[in-house]
Amino acid sequence: MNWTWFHRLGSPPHIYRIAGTLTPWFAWPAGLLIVAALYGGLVLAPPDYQQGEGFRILYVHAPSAWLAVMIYGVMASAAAVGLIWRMKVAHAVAASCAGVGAWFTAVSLVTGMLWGKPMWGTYWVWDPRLTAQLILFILYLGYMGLRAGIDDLGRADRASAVLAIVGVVNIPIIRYSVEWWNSIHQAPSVMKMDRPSMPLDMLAPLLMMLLGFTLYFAAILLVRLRAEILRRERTASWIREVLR
Amino acid sequence: MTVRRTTAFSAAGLVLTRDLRLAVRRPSQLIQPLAFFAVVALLFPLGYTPELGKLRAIAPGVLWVGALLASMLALESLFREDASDGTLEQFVVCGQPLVALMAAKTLAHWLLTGLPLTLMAPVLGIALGVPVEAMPGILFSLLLGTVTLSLIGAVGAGLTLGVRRGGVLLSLLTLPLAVPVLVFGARATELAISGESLMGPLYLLGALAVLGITLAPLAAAAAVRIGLE
Amino acid sequence: MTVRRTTAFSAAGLVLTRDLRLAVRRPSQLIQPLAFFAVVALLFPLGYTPELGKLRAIAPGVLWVGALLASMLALESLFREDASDGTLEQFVVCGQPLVALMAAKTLAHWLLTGLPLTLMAPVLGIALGVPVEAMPGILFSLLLGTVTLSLIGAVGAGLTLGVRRGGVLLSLLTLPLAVPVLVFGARATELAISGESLMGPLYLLGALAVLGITLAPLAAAAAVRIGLE
Amino acid sequence: MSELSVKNLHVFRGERHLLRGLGFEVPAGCCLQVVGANGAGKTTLLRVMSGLLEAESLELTWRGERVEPRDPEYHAELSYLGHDPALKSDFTAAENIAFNVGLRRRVASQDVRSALARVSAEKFSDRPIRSLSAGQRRRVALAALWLSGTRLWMLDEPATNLDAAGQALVASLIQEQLSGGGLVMAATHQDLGLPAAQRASLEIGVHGVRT
Amino acid sequence: MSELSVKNLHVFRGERHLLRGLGFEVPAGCCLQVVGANGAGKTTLLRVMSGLLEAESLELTWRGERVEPRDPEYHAELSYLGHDPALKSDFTAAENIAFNVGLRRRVASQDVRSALARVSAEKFSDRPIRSLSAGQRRRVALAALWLSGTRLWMLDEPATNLDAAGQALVASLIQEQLSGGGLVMAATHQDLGLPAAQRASLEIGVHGVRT
Ligand code: HEM
Ligand SMILES: Nc1ncnc2c1ncn2[C@@H]1O[C@H](COP(=O)(O)OP(=O)(O)OP(=O)(O)O)[C@@H](O)[C@H]1O
Ligand SMILES: Nc1ncnc2c1ncn2[C@@H]1O[C@H](COP(=O)(O)OP(=O)(O)OP(=O)(O)O)[C@@H](O)[C@H]1O
Ligand SMILES: [Mg+2]
Ligand SMILES: [Mg+2]
Repeated sequence: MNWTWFHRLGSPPHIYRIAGTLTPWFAWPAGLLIVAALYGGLVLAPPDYQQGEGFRILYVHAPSAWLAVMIYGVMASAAAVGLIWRMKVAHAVAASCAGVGAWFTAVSLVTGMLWGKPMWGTYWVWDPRLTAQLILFILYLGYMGLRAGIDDLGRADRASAVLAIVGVVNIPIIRYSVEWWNSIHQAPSVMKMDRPSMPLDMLAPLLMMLLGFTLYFAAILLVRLRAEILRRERTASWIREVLR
Repeated sequence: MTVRRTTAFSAAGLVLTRDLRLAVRRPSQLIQPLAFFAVVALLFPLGYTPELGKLRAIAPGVLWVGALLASMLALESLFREDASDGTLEQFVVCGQPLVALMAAKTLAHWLLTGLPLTLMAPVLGIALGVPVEAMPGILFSLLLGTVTLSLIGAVGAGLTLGVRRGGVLLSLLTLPLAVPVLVFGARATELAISGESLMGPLYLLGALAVLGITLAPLAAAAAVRIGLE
Repeated sequence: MTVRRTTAFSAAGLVLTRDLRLAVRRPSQLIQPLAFFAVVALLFPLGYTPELGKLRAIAPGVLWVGALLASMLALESLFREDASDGTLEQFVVCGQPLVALMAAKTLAHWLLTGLPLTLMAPVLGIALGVPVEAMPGILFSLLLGTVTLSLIGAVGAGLTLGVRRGGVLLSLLTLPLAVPVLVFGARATELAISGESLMGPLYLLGALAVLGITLAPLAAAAAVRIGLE
Repeated sequence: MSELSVKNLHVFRGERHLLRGLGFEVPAGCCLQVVGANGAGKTTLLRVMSGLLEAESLELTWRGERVEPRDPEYHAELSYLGHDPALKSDFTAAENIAFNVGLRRRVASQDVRSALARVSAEKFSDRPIRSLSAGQRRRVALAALWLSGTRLWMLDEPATNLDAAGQALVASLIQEQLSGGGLVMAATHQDLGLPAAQRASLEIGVHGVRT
Repeated sequence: MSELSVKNLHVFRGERHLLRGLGFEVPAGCCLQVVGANGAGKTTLLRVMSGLLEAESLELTWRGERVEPRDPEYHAELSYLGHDPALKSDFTAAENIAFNVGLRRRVASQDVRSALARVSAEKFSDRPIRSLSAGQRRRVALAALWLSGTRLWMLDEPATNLDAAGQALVASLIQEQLSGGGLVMAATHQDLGLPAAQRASLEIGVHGVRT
């Protein structure tokens, strides 16, 4: 099988250009969707009959929580591609994912904690989802710490790729185990995340927000990827052409 | 001189016996993780309460967290010396499958820390008010759990090879991965203490160990190769 | 070239700024003890129970055991790197009082781990169900306690220089010395949580810190000299 | 045909394109002495050839076949002696040799003794490595190299720390390896005193300029 | 009178009585080259003289006064360059020199630059040590030694890892130190090419001393 197309696709100058062209195509819809969803969520949606206005933090909280997990998947897949096919661009993608993923995780944690104070009277409970999210955050930190700890770029790429892959094997196991841990301990489960039905005027903005966040992630990933490629290839001759 | 090549199997055996002999040369090494375990487990009640009844409730957590931390601390030295004196380089160029050598090193680590920790646990358990009937269950669950901990740790130690002052980073990488072991292990211990059947968590611990045995040496070998560059 | 000799004071300043700059070169190293502290604090609820009410009772122990371990793990690297690259030899022959240089290194270690750990503790306290009113007391007792821990650790790190597998041995040497800190510290935290006056244990912690500041650098310098031989 | 041939070797270190399209051949019974100023890339070259460092590109032919530098079959015939000679400070010289060579081939204890005799290290063969001087350790490492019986030796500054007798020893070990049909690549600043027919030299450094 | 004089030096290593009643004198402007086979005790001697290793007995006279080898005043005039040259791998060459020399004396940044120029290390003066080759690191260590401006140098195999130009550099640094009235004790197998008037040599054998 002829793989040249694959490698041409993965060549840094090529990706750099494609990423530049694609960014606005993600950024604009993301912006529009987020604004619309904010309007829908903060203005149009009725206050929750139990939680009052406080529930509106959900529109930031839930999408960032979902994205945090999704981005880890993207990161690990990119790392695996980089490790197996020795594609430098894939490593650059993984490296660009980590910061964004950690950031979304942090946002979901902080918004959750801020919400928790009025809802449960405390910033933190050891609920399985919360715990799993916290562990995810630590995994991100570990990944970034490992990357920062190794000077040589190629070595950092490959070592962190191994870690990302090990982590992705573990995440479902960790989720399952904390789920199991708490269900046995029968903690006072205050957090009711899987409510059976949500009125459409509440749900629609949430889904829009999710889509908007995803597109926003794609856009920011492309931007960071370009920066990462520039950093990595700063001595290559094509850079001079691009920057001219 | 007729030159007969060493098989992968006996090369791994050589690595294992070497690590064990090195440890025997310095017996203090054998005692260290144990003493550490003891100190943590005993320090803990010091800051909490001397009542055995209350202590029994926290015993599973203390035993498992103690074993986890002791085994993790000993991990740091798993590859450090081999890396700095050039042994790992020789492992890579000696023509033997690195996976086998890594598996041997992990086994040695378990025999030198995980196993003694397990055998030590009943003593500490008694100090924490755990009834004697619970001991077989605790022993067995620790036996399974420490194997997995050593395996996870080997991957982490391989990954942090090239990292200066990697000690803290190593724990940061491995501890989250060890969460399932801790959860199932502590649960098994709890069931053992309350006299119920602990087969459920034991099966899960066994499954984790099997998964670790199949995957971890591969990942550790890859990590070591990368770390040496 | 007019050669002006460096005073002992500015030599110590140089050692301090160098250690701080080395740490800033790798900012991840600054975060790692914090993250490790968080992970240890996370392990206890996982091993014990998620109920905040019950967790609050063990919170003092968890906080102090976590701070102790984090500070000690980071300490191991304090001397190991300097020993293996020959820096400690130069400290001995540079004509400056070794005690001053050791004190500077210890101070750097505290600024890089003890202080951030202290500032981090309230966050973990919240996760363990500690009421907000207890935070000032916890902060203050950790502030005093971590100073002593760094000092004790420096002596231990110096002692284990010549010894292989320093890590665990280091903890062994330092843990018994650290027990009083842990006991008084946990007691102070407990009193802070229950809203009582914690002046008693605080005074004791302060006394330990003063004792450490006067004796530990001397002991560390002697230990380093011996370790190098 | 040459037993070892290398084409199109490119290596980057950091951002520098250190080795650019290097190619060379080493026939059986020949020692290729790698020379070049400090920082030219001698260590880098030897590590790449031993599969310890990844090259950007490398076409390596060993005994007529294309191999990867990480191929276990290739490694089985190769010894690498770098700056750190893989000696455990708690083991005696003899134990270290038995272990290090044992990873590759079966060794009997009289093999170890004869190896130690070959490098005049009998006197300290039963002392732990930690109590040996720098030059004594080097001799132990050379004994392990000699005993391993591999066909291809990669030596990075093998004569470091050695006295005059030790330097002569290195030369005679290389000589012996060559007359047995072996190959040697050595990065050293020392004159090995080999006959012209057994010696080739590769100078690097011309290409090692900044991009 | 000789600036440095040693009498009655006895050192044990492990169970062996390595140096037995050694005595020697080094006048100002003279280099004492310590020679001897591997394991003779050269490193041991230099470490004892630098106060890094305890001797069984030692009568040390420095500039006419009896001193302990751990005396800070004596250390202030002494530099020791051993196998590990105290370079932090995360710092650049220039930073390392500024720090290592700064422990002893004030240094301005142009001092550091001139020191790096003295050892032809300008090219890599701003690269972190971890990315330098073995010989490049050695040059950085030599620059720090040169800049420290101490009167007494203790050099243990200073030319290790250096290419031909580097070896000449070591000789010229020693030369410069001697002509400034300094003293050098060097354990090396290399010929330093010093004029006979500036050179003394001390041979230590495996069983005691032959002078
Ligand atoms: C630190 C505190 C919190 C954390 C770490 C957290 C974490 C998460 C995570 C990980 C998800 C995604 C769920 C999944 O699919 O696995 C999520 C969703 C959600 N969270 Fe939170 N949460 C926190 C606090 C809260 C609070 C206080 C509330 C409200 C009472 C809340 C309500 C929700 C809802 C309604 C969803 C979306 C619906 C669902 O996925 O079932 N969360 N949160
Ligand atoms: N820690 C130790 N314990 C016991 N003996 C030791 C120890 N260190 C060194 N020796 C022995 O002391 C002797 C002198 O060692 P030293 O390192 O001084 O030799 P050297 O002359 O520097 O040799 P080289 O040229 O190989 O560097 C050697 O025979 C060595 O084996
Ligand atoms: N990790 C690294 N990152 C960046 N550059 C490096 C790294 N390691 C080495 N180099 C550079 O690569 C070049 C070659 O280094 P190498 O160690 O191969 O040199 P060498 O020829 O062995 O020199 P020496 O004679 O000093 O041992 C040097 O200029 C060095 O600065
Ligand atoms: Mg080299
Ligand atoms: Mg020596």
